Amino acid sequence: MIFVFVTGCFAIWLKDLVASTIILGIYSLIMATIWVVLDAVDVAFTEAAVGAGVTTALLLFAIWLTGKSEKKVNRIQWGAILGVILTGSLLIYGTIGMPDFGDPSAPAQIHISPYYLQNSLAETKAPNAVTAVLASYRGFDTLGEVTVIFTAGIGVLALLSGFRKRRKREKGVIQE
Amino acid sequence: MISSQLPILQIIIPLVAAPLCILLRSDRYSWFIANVATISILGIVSFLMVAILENGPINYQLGGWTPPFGIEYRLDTLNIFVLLLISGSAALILPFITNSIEKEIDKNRRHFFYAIFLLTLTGLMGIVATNDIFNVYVFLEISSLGTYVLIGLGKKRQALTAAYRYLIQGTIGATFILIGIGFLYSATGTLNMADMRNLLDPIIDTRPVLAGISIMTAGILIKLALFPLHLWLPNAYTFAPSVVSAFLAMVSTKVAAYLLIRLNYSVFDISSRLDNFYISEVLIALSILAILIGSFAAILQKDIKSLLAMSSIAQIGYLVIGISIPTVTGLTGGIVHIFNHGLIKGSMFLAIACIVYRLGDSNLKKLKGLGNKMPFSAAALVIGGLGLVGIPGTSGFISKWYLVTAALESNLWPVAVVVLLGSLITIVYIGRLIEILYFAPLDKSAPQIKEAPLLLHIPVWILLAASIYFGLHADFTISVAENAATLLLGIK
Amino acid sequence: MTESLTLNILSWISVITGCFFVITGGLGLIRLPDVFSRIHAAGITDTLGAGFIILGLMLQGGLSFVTLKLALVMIFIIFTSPTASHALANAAILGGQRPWLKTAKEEKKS
Amino acid sequence: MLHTIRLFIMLFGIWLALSGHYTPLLIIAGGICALLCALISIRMDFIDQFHPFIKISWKAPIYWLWLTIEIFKSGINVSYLILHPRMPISPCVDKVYTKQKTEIGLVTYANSITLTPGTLTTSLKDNYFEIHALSHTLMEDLKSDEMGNKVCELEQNSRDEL
Amino acid sequence: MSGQILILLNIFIPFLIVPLLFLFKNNPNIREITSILASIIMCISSALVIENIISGNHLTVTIWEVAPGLPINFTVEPIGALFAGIGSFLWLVTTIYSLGYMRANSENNQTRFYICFSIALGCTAGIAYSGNMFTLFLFYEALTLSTYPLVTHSGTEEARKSGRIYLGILLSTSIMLLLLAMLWTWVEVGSLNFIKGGLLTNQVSSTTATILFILYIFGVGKAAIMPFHKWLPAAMVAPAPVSALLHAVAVVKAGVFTIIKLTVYIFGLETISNTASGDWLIYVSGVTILLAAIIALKQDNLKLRLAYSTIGQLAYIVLAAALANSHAIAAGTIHIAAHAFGKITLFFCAGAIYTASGRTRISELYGIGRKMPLTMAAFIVGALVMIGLPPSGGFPSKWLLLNATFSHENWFALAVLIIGTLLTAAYLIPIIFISFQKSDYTEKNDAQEVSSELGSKSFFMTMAIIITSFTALGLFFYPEIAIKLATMATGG
Amino acid sequence: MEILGQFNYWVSIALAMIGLYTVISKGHLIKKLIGLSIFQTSVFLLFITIGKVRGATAPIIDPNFSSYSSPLPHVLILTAIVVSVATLAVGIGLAILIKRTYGSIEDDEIESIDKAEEN
Amino acid sequence: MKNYLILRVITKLLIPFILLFGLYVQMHGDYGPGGGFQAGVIFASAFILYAIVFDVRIARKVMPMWLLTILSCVGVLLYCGVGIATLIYGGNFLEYGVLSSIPSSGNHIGILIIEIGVGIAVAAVILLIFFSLAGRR
Amino acid sequence: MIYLVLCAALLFTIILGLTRAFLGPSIYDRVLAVNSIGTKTVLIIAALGFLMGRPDFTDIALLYALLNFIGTIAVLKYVRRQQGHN
Ligand code: NA
Ligand code: NA
Repeated sequence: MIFVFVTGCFAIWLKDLVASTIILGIYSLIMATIWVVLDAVDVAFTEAAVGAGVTTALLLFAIWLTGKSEKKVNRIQWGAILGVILTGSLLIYGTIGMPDFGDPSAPAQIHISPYYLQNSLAETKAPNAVTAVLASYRGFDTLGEVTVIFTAGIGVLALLSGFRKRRKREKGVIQE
Repeated sequence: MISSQLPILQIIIPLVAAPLCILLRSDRYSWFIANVATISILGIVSFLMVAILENGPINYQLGGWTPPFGIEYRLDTLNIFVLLLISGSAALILPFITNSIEKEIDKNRRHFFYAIFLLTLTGLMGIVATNDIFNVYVFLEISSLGTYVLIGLGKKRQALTAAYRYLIQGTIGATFILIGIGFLYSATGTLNMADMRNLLDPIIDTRPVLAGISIMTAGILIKLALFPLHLWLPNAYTFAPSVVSAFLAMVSTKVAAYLLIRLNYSVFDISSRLDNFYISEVLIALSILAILIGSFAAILQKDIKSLLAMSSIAQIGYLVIGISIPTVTGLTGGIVHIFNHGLIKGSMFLAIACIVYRLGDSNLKKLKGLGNKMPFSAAALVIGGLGLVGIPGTSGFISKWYLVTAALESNLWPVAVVVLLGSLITIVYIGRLIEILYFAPLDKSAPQIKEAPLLLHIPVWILLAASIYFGLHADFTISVAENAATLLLGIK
Repeated sequence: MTESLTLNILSWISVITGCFFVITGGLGLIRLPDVFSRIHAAGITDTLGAGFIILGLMLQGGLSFVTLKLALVMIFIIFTSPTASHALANAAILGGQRPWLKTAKEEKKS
Repeated sequence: MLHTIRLFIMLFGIWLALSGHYTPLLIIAGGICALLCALISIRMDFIDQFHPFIKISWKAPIYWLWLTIEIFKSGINVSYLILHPRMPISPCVDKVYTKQKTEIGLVTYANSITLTPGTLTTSLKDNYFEIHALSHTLMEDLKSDEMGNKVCELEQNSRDEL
Repeated sequence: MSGQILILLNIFIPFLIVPLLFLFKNNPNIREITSILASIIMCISSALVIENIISGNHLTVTIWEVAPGLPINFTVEPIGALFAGIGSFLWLVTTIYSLGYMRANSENNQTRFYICFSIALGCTAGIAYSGNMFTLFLFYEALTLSTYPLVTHSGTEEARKSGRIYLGILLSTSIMLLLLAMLWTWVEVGSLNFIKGGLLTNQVSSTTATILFILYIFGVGKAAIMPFHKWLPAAMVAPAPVSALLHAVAVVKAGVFTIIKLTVYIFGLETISNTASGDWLIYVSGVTILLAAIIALKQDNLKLRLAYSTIGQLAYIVLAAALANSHAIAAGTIHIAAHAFGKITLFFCAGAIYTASGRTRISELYGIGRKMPLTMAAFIVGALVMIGLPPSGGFPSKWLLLNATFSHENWFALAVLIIGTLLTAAYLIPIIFISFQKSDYTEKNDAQEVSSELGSKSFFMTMAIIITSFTALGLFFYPEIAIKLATMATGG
Repeated sequence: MEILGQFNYWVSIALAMIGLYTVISKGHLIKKLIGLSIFQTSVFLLFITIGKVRGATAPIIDPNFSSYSSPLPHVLILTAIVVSVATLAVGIGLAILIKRTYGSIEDDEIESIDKAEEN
Repeated sequence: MKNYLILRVITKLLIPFILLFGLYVQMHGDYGPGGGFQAGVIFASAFILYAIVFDVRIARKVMPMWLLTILSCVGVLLYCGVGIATLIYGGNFLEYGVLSSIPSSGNHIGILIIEIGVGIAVAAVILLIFFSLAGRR
Repeated sequence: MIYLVLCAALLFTIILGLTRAFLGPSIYDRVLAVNSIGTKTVLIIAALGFLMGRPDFTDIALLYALLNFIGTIAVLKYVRRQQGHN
């Protein structure tokens, strides 16, 4: 766990964005391990699929197109720090009353999860309860999820298509 | 049989229509499909509204799974009212905006525009219709992503930065909401709102719940653009394509406001445990700041779109005041203001779309003497502006009436004064606008322009007529809002 | 019984050997002076370390799909690891990285 | 066509190996998927005579076994270099000439070199590789060209088979 | 039934002709004939309304409820009927006057002028007949807005500045004070209806009543009580007919009329005198009378002097309301009428002088009386009304007011009345003297421009002046109708 | 990892804080996106931690096991991951366009360009 | 450029595997980890690798943008289509049970089809995004 | 037991890899570190699968073995383009 934290910090601390991206890759790798430890194999699987290839590739292309290193800003932004500390303390305040890690009698474990675990195989014939919940019990969320990614895809396409024209016109506007 | 499926069809129709738009690749067909979709959902919503007002709330179980295990839709007076606003706005805007779209969006991107518009619509409708707290997050993201792109399609390059900033801030907001969902889930083990309300009842005072509620509210406030979390809004409204600005101004923050009401009253039930919560106080304080600062900032703007955007920030303050006063009058005021402000701002932004259509710009300097050149657009702006002020006879007056009454009833004197003071400041910038439109010395070099096409004016004047109608005859809106408010407060 | 014990012992040995190579490689990654030599160290981990560990695990898994999949994992590593190393070294050379050569260092000393 | 079928069979085999659930549905799906992959491969223009899948010769296992032993030997060697407190490494860069004719041969050779700890193919030139080695001994071993010859044999063999 | 139609006709005729006016914007003759026809209809219908009232008919129309408990309701009571009658009669006269004035001075944007004028009159009628405070407020605000374009009519920097002051003061006071007071009343009583004997009677504590009274009185900015009087002099940049009708009759009278309505029907005379919540107003209005007169003395601009005179004269009516007995109310009511005819005459004269000579300053008027004897004769009549001397309509009102002061035993008020009268004489009589003096000034500069009397093209203006001055005189001889109506309102 | 009851939560909160700090304070648009994805990951960690049951195994039903972690958070987080990828993609798209039209990718520079243009 | 040789050959070797693995993940999502989304990403990753090693332009020829656009729509429509089919069969939206006489098999079929829809949509969209970003400059 | 030892060893090397990644100094070192950590993650996930008695998790390991390569290649390709561009 500490690794994750350190890695995360480092990814942000680095000014060189490529290095940052690379460290982010490591971050994702460690995260995947943590997911497996925490029994979230499907999440680990997704993290692997997304973090190892797609995110890295996308970020790298972005960096390639936008420039490699970050400008040095030395001033400390107290506003940001304040906001972050406020949020953080609120959250930590909240965790203090939370059920212990892995507590089998936590509300999250006793209310609806048991239903899924007991019935999913019989009701959906899918041994992987995650898949059963994802695709059937909460299938509508998944439809939403597909819509999200679809929106993103169409959105990127819409933004970037016809860009060349846009650029010309933009220049025209500036010249005026 | 079909009628029992209507609650879901209103979401599915635009969702299915969106890929069809893409597949057809033609702006005309896409426009047509989008129209069919929006008009049919407006029909569905109206039908459902009648049914709900007669027979009470409708529940719909997605996938046929019983609620806490599956996702459930629940339509009651409140959300059907908001759904009516959303679908009505969409159905009102879409058929008439082709001219403006042709002017502001490249031909090869228009079908994308319609598709994303429909997807955004799906997202907004979903947020409002669902009774599942995580489903809210999913649809929130659909609508947000759609909105980012729609803003980014704006013609000026500032549209891109505006969209980017909104993306960052909106995602922070959504993630806050997600954290809140996490805390509440951890405390209750459920995601269904009704179920959560029952489970939260005994543990509402515990720390995780309080933290969850706070962080979730903070997230919603970002989406709602309540001061000081409003930073994304001005540029987003200013640089988005005019039609998009209109649509966003009409519905997008309204949906966040709906969410705030829904969570505060249907899930957290703050009205019955006011002693434990400071949310209302904090919200009211922020709203007061929003009203004052938003209005003052509006005076200083150089662009009419940003002027209206700033005014929106102030109006959001009014809205939140209504939401935060947990009495029937207060909530009624808040809910009615959601609707009324939607009408007013929508008409004004659409009038701006007319102006931009001819002028290509929305800078205040260029609007001088427009009252003569584009009499209808200018008049629409003025009438809308009077609505913002809350002049009696406009729907804005009705909402303010209820807000101030609620404040006075709850002995919140300063709030009442601030609401009125806000109107006063509004007069300043609306007056300035009127002066520019009608009484400013004419710029001789300004190009000769005609009034915008009739088609563009139709939605403007329908909205204005509605605004005046609901200002003079608010029985319908008030009774629906009151009904919703009593339901929310659990008053039988 | 004895068979499984033998397997167990074998897999232990295999895994320990793997661990040894992995750690060696890791140390090399830290200790060695330049990119190129570090690539060698990483290569050890990838081939011998991974090989022995996977072998050990395969012995644990017995004849099953898991073993098959582990074998596939190994095959993939064998194919990709040298390719990645090569690509890395190649990029490093093109990127202007010069190998650290002992001769040069000694010459300087004297 | 023949190559495509071979590829298909191979992919289908792997599918079956991965799957572990042999319901008719999944087997049919496997067939379809393998076919789909093969078709995409055609579209990507992979099915040429050099496609490595198709070129598995019977001598390959022998080569791999040999290579494994080589790897182990130099692995020990390199480990010693790394773990030794003074790290007695002597990195060097040199050329190793190649006799392979086919691309697949070259790649096999280059990767084998890299796979062997202590040596690393840094770039491919017309008729030689540039090699980085961790010590002179390792470089000398490589220069003896035992590996190169073995790869040539392998290459020869697979070409015969076609 | 027919009475209801009369009311609606009276209020909405001016609104209904707006589209016609707009339609005939390129045909001045038809446009103005429309205006005149409308004013005649209005005149007749309001006369019929008065007749109905005198014969004891109860006229009331409820259009609908804007929101639960807030109906748009028109109920004619005597003072309102009188006020509407004066308004519609003077509209007819003023329309005739403006026919000459607007053409003679070839003003721009004449259509806008007529439209706004017409709307303003409709609003005045609405105010006069309104059956509750809410309806009154609706038309009160509409009146402000419709007169704003008239004030800013010329579009010059000065006009715009004045427009800002005008809109600023009137809207701010109405929103911040009047609306607040209304809402407070609403929250306290749950109704805003005008009720005989007073809505608030026995409903609120005396402190509340006092605070509410303050809010109400200052909220009615149109009554131009100091310190909220600045808008009235500012409004004098408007064309003369506007100043004449609106700022001598319609707008300001709407203000004082509202105050009388408030005292009579919201607070009730007894409440005010019992709780002494009106005593402060005696002093405020008294001070206003005196200060306004002193300031008027210093003004060189004729219209400005008349404007300050109006402020003072309005304060008499407010004073009457503050004295809160039936005599006083009758006095106030008659003074509404008398001052209306007198002041409009004065303004018509000012307009005629400006049209004939282009002069606006009193110091330029030397000898004008010799050139325009008819005009100046009318001016004298007007002045008599202002001072309150017989044989003018100003006398009965002053006399009744004096009686009211005695019955209230307020010596401050008495002193104010006497000093006020003297001061009024002091600022009006010199004008008359100056105009009949012989001076080089006229002959040197623009003798040729001053025609002997208004030319034939200004026949309409002359006619209007004659009508109003005769009416002003007539009110001295026949004040019965007014007195009867006034006593009906208070006595019962 | 089972020593401290709330340790996982704290790590995730710490991550959230650094992620959020980056998003707010850094000027480089891509860097902001990186911060954003770290911020989002922290929430994923929070959820998965909530779902974990001590001594249990992954929620793939198998006759050999009786105790499973809750599948629901996993499902939610899968969706959230998709959302974060989608957001990242749109963000990158916008960032690239901004770079194209402004020639800069730093927040403050863009702001000054905008201001300069306004005047 | 012989330097790319190794990369190219190995990529050729890997890509069919990655594709197949993606499809395997797609079809076995209900037994083990994985499912439509992951499969889509893996499938897209194979193309991304192809585009990186060979060229984006070549990759775009293999998988043209129009096809991707259509596929992404098809994916979404497939998902919605299942929902609409359930409506037609008289169930609620996405109530897969009605698709077969035995509800659990109906569920299984439903899951399978929607996962395929997800997979198609995700793969297409990821590639769409990648190509539109990478096709610049 | 055996898996615990294995995991410990792998974790230790991951720390070493991380150190290299942080120290840099060149971008190639970092890529190397990622690649190396990737392999270790593959192994650790496989080992964890055995440790938790669910060896079928090797799918994840398999996936990483495949995709780790893509990440590395992407970075290298990027680096090369950057050079080509400069
Ligand atoms: Na799955
Ligand atoms: Na090597």
